[in-house]
Amino acid sequence: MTALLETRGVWQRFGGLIANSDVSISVGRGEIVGLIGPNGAGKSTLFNLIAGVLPPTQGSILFDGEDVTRMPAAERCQRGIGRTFQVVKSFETMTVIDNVIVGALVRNTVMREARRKAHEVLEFTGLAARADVLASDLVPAEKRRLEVARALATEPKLLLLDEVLTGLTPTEAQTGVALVRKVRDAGITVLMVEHVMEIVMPLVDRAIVLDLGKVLVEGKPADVVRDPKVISAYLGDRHAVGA
Amino acid sequence: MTAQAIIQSLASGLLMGLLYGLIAVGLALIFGLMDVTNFAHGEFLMLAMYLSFFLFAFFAIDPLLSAPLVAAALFVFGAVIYLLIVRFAMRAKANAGMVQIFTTFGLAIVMRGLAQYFFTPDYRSIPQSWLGGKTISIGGIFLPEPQLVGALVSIAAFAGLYFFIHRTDFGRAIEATREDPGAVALVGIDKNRVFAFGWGLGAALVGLAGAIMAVFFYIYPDVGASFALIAYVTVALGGFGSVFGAFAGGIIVGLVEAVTALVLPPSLKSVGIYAVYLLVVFIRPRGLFGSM
Amino acid sequence: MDKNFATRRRRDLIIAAGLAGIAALAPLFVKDVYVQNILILTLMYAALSQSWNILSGYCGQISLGHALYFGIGAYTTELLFTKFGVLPWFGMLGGGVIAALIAMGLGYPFFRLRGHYFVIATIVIAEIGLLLFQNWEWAGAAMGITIPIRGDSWLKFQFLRTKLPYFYFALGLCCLAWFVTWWLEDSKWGFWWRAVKDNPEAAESLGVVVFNSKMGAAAVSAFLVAIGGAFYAQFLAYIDPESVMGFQFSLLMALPAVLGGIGTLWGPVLGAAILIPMTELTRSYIGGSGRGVDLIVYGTLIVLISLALPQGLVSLFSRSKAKGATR
Amino acid sequence: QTSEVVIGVIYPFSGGSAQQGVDAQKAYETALEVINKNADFDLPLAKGEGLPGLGGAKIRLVFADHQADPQKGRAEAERLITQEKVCAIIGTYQSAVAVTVSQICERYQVPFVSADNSSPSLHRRGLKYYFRAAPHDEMYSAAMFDFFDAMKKKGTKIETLSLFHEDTIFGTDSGNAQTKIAGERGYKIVTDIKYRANSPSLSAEVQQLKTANADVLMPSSYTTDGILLVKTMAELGYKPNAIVAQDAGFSEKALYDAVGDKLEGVISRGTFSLDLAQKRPMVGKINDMFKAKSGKDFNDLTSRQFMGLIILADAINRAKSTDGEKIRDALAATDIPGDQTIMPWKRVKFDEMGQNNDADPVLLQYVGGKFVTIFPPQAAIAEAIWPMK
Amino acid sequence: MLSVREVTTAYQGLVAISAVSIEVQKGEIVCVAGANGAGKSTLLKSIAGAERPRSGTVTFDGKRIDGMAQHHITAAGIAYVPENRRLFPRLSVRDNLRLGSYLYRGEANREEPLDLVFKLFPRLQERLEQRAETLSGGEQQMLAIGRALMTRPRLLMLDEPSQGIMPKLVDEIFQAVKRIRDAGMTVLIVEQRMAECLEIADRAYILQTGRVLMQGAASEIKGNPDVRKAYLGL
Ligand SMILES: Nc1ncnc2c1ncn2[C@@H]1O[C@H](COP(=O)(O)OP(=O)(O)OP(=O)(O)O)[C@@H](O)[C@H]1O
Ligand SMILES: Nc1ncnc2c1ncn2[C@@H]1O[C@H](COP(=O)(O)OP(=O)(O)OP(=O)(O)O)[C@@H](O)[C@H]1O
Ligand SMILES: [Mg+2]
Ligand SMILES: [Mg+2]
Repeated sequence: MTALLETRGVWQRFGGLIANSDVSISVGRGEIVGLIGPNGAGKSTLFNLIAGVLPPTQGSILFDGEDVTRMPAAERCQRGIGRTFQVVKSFETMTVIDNVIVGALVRNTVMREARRKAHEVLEFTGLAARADVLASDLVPAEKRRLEVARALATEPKLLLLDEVLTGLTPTEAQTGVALVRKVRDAGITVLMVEHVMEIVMPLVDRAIVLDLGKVLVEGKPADVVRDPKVISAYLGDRHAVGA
Repeated sequence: MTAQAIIQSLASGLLMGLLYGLIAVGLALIFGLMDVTNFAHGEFLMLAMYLSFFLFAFFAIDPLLSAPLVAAALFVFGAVIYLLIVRFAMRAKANAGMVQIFTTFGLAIVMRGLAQYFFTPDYRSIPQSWLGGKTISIGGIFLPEPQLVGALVSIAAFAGLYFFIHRTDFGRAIEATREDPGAVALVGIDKNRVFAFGWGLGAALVGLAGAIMAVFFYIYPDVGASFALIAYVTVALGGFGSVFGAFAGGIIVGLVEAVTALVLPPSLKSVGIYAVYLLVVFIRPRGLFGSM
Repeated sequence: MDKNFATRRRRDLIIAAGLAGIAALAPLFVKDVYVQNILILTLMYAALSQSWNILSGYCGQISLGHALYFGIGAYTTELLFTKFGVLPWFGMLGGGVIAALIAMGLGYPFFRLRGHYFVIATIVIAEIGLLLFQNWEWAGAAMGITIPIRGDSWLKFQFLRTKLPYFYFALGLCCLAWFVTWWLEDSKWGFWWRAVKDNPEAAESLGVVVFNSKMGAAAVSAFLVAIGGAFYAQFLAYIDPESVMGFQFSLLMALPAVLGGIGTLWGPVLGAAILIPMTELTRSYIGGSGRGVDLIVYGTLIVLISLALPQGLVSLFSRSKAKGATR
Repeated sequence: QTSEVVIGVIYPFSGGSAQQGVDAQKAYETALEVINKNADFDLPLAKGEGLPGLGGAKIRLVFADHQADPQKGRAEAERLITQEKVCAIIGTYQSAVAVTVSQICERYQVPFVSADNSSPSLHRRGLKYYFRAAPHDEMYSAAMFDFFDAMKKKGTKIETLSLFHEDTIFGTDSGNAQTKIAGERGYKIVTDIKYRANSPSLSAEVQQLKTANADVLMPSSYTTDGILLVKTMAELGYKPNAIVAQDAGFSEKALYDAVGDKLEGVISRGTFSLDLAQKRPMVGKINDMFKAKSGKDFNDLTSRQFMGLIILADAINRAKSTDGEKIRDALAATDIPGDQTIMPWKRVKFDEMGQNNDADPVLLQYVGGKFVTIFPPQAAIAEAIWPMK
Repeated sequence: MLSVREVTTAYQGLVAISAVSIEVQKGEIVCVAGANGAGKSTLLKSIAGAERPRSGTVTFDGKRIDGMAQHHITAAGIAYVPENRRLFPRLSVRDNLRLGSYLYRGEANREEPLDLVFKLFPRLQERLEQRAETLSGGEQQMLAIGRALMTRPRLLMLDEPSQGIMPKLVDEIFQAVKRIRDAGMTVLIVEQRMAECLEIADRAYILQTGRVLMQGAASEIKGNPDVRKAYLGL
């Protein structure tokens, strides 16, 4: 079976700065893939390219067997790419449930259906109790959860999670990890960015490390954390010992 | 049409453009840089013109001499308006923009009403002043002195504002306050002081414009209406956040107006200005030099 | 399912029906034509503002150039009527369709613009429209168009002896605009619009085609406003560019929604109910002095209302519950 | 018997033309004083107090603000008729507002006296209750061309004309009338500039006028644009041979206060002249009454407003009733000889459309800070100075 | 140095922290931990003057600062890095830093702390002309801390500084905090990564639903079995 997502030699330049250079990765169906790498390595930029916020300077992106390189973001969402934003972008004047309904409308044109779906997703993500609160009144951690809920409501095939589990106590993070597993079990492929190794490493099937816009290493999490290049660029010595 | 007539048109257009720039420079600060909508800009101008007029009528102070006085008075006025009204309009969480539009719109109506109440709706003008009616002729091209002085003041005002915004900490504080009024306290800035000062300065610049305008334009409570829209277009055409943009915007507006009047019926000359605005933002959605 | 939500929507509908019913009976008690005139204007501005609210309140594209569509509705109707004998009812529809098409045509370049750039573009385009009509000889230029009086008739939508038909039409238009808003509010479009207003980038990532959403809102909004313009022309029986396309109309369409609560279902109606009578009464009863006192009073009220209730008059109703619960 | 007769007065009291409204208010109050109090003038109703035909009833005026908006004008007319129970309405300065106000008056069968609107189209709409005692723009324009013809006979070169008019009803109507007559009488219009009222700048327009340099410049502008026009002409070094203005701004004190020094010799059409005071002393006395209230001399607008109310009151007096239809009939039967007015008119008598065709316009020239009548010959007290200064 | 007594703060009537008291001594690093929504951020906001406490007192160097305007509190020597950073998005990195030293404008040595900032976060030096909004998440965090240092605080308050920071840098940030303390500042830090935080902290407080649940020396807290279970995930 072909990969669900594939990027082929993708470049992204911002003026003189190269945020992604020749990035070729692929994500198979049903996988949870971790995308890690130093701050400013170009992870969020790659997400933007996959989700269609901007077209890559060079290279192509294939999703579900189709070339989506020039496809607008909205259309990619309809094809099944769901994403969250690292700097959360809630619809601030709308309630939590209404935020999620917007996502649900992609596949449910009947309002009643969309609303039902949205409630379902809120239950699933544990936000049900906050359904009628304005998004602007949520605390940061809740807003990140709302990002996930909204993206899930679009019933994606591929879900891009950009640091949604940050700012949680380890105990809370475990709930988050369980949630991601549940998502995968529901048949959704996950590509996630996360800096907290204790969370990502046990969770992902495979890890891709970006550094300075390039793919540095790729492989099983256990191997990746031992890779000296990864340790020196990203993890630091302490984690080398820890891992 | 002779070459001389065309040159004359362009020269008049350029002078007029600098004058539009002068009227817009205060707006470039308040609206362009501070990002606060001020629908009463025309009425600030009206107030400044009346002040010049009364200083002339009662104390025989020439508008050129009284310009600093008028600017100072407008500074106080602008700061007070900010502290009494605009400050509260900016507190709105959602649709703060609309709240600003309508509070300042209400303010504009009140100012016109007050002007009519106190000054009567009569048309006033300053018949005799140092510059009034004087004109220089260079090879058959006439350059009216009030506009020439206006042009110089305009250039000076823009240069001053540019320096102030880009070279002083206060200028940066103004930009920061615009970006996030709630965050400037984190670096020890009092947002109200900064913005009150910004409003004062913006109004003071309108005061200068009003003093120059009073030399050759008539004065009545609704006089601001003639200039307000052009001032907005000037700032937006140049691009929000750019002092130089507003300056260039003014010159372009003046020249376009002059050229349009050569090719279209003059009653349509502002169509030329508006069309150029639409064209520019169609190609560059942030105006010519805008950063916002 | 969501019982709260469903009951709220039903409650809105019932309240609206009740208000419309009461309004429909108003002429039984209000015989004074001057007051009737105020009622008609109030209903008309409520309808216009409700329509404006669709594009600017819900979808967040602040337009201060809706006078263009108003004028187009008025001019289409009257040009068709006086030049070609087309009944105003068809002219009205035609005007609506033309306005919607123009709104969409303008959407192509305009909807790329953000914030003030967009607002100024709308002001400017309406101003261009005004100037063109002011100079368009065939359409009467500055002289305008006087609608020939042919006696009371529903067919020609013309009534000299009574204002009631105008009243009921305005009421109908107001109900229509309200109902369209009510209906769209809980629809795909309604959600899309609000999403686009709050965060276009996030909306796009959730499958919302931002551009199309704006186009939809612009078309509906312009169509309804043009119907209002056609109505106004028939009601006044005389139009000229300034009196149907002037900037003051653009403001008067926005003002009720802003004062009442922008982007809310009830804001425009509430705002118009306060603002329009206030406008008329201050002018009529203190405007004759010639000293500008009416302007001072009117302007002060606008400043005070928008400062005291930045979220609009509706916040008096909706917030009171939440506040009561917590304080 | 009624002790009070209420008349509605509709003007712009706020907005860009508030000044005209406020001046009009003073003119009407002057007329009111003449009517309601005993005055020794040879004017209808001046002698004795109030309206003898209604048992000495006094007139009361109700002022309403139309803000230059036809809709508001109409609403105010309706309010005045139904709430204030006015028996007639007078107004309105802006012609566009006169259109809707006169329609409402027609509908309620209340006479409307169009005191100062000069658009010719107004009286041609077949309205029964519309009356205008003053000339309209075609009459005014004809007078100007009569004057040109006379000057030409005397050997003055007048061949080319520049028109300069604003883009409102007033400006357009005036421009159209001038174009039409010029064509009929063989004058060449070399530039016809329509400009946007209240423009921030007129330099492009003046540049074109200067290039054309016609024998006569004929502006139709209100005060604001008039001031700007004259200032801009001076700044651009354009000194026209002659200016013959369609009144409006060119009869306003404010304009001469501002730029009078540059206007020595300007000619304006009008329908009033203070010169008349030499022949008819009451004109001077009434002017003094007005001046006491407003600080200004009567001008073309305010004199028409004054006269309008006198004529209306006279008709009500003769109708001996406040019934609209009776007043209308009385107005239709009006026949006041010219010397019982403050105007240089032959008489006041309305045709079937409500227009007084005997209201002769005059041409006035601004000389030495004053207006002198120079045309028609029977009213003239001086020869025209041509070219101006 | 800082003493918070019985502070209660509420949002639109909803109490977020109630009667919280904490002390910070000069030269200490104090860590505040707790679950999501426990009120940690609210506590910092109440000290910084971003929220006005409903009751209770806050004293800094013996002076009462509750009720003072926020910018005055900053000027008094408390720098606060909020959770959402609040950078000036369309201004450059350079301007953001320069605004940090606004209080010292006109002084010759206003740029003094810049050395420390660049030493801690060399990345910022490479990005001086870039708009703050285009920085990566981690870079923004560095800038926020850097800007706060530019105000030359005596007390630095950090709200979850490790959020979104790569592991290598997390350690560096905690080391930086130590260095900042060694440079003479006092630090009050809110963190979820208690393990790392407790390593450098002298004392710690644990908040639960708006109240102080536990307090004590860092080592003590770290050894507490309840804490290990509930907050360290061990
Ligand atoms: N619009 C832009 N203009 C200029 N530079 C940009 C822009 N967007 C991102 N960058 C730069 O590109 C680089 C990659 O940024 P990106 O946000 O992809 O990093 P990241 O890997 O997600 O980092 P983090 O883990 O800190 O979030 C950064 O150095 C950033 O400053
Ligand atoms: N702006 C606000 N409006 C209303 N309620 C708020 C607001 N900010 C916080 N709250 C509420 O106050 C309580 C405490 O919030 P606070 O942000 O202080 O928690 P926290 O401990 O910092 O959580 P986190 O670990 O998620 O940052 C929460 O219940 C939250 O819902
Ligand atoms: Mg990132
Ligand atoms: Mg927090």
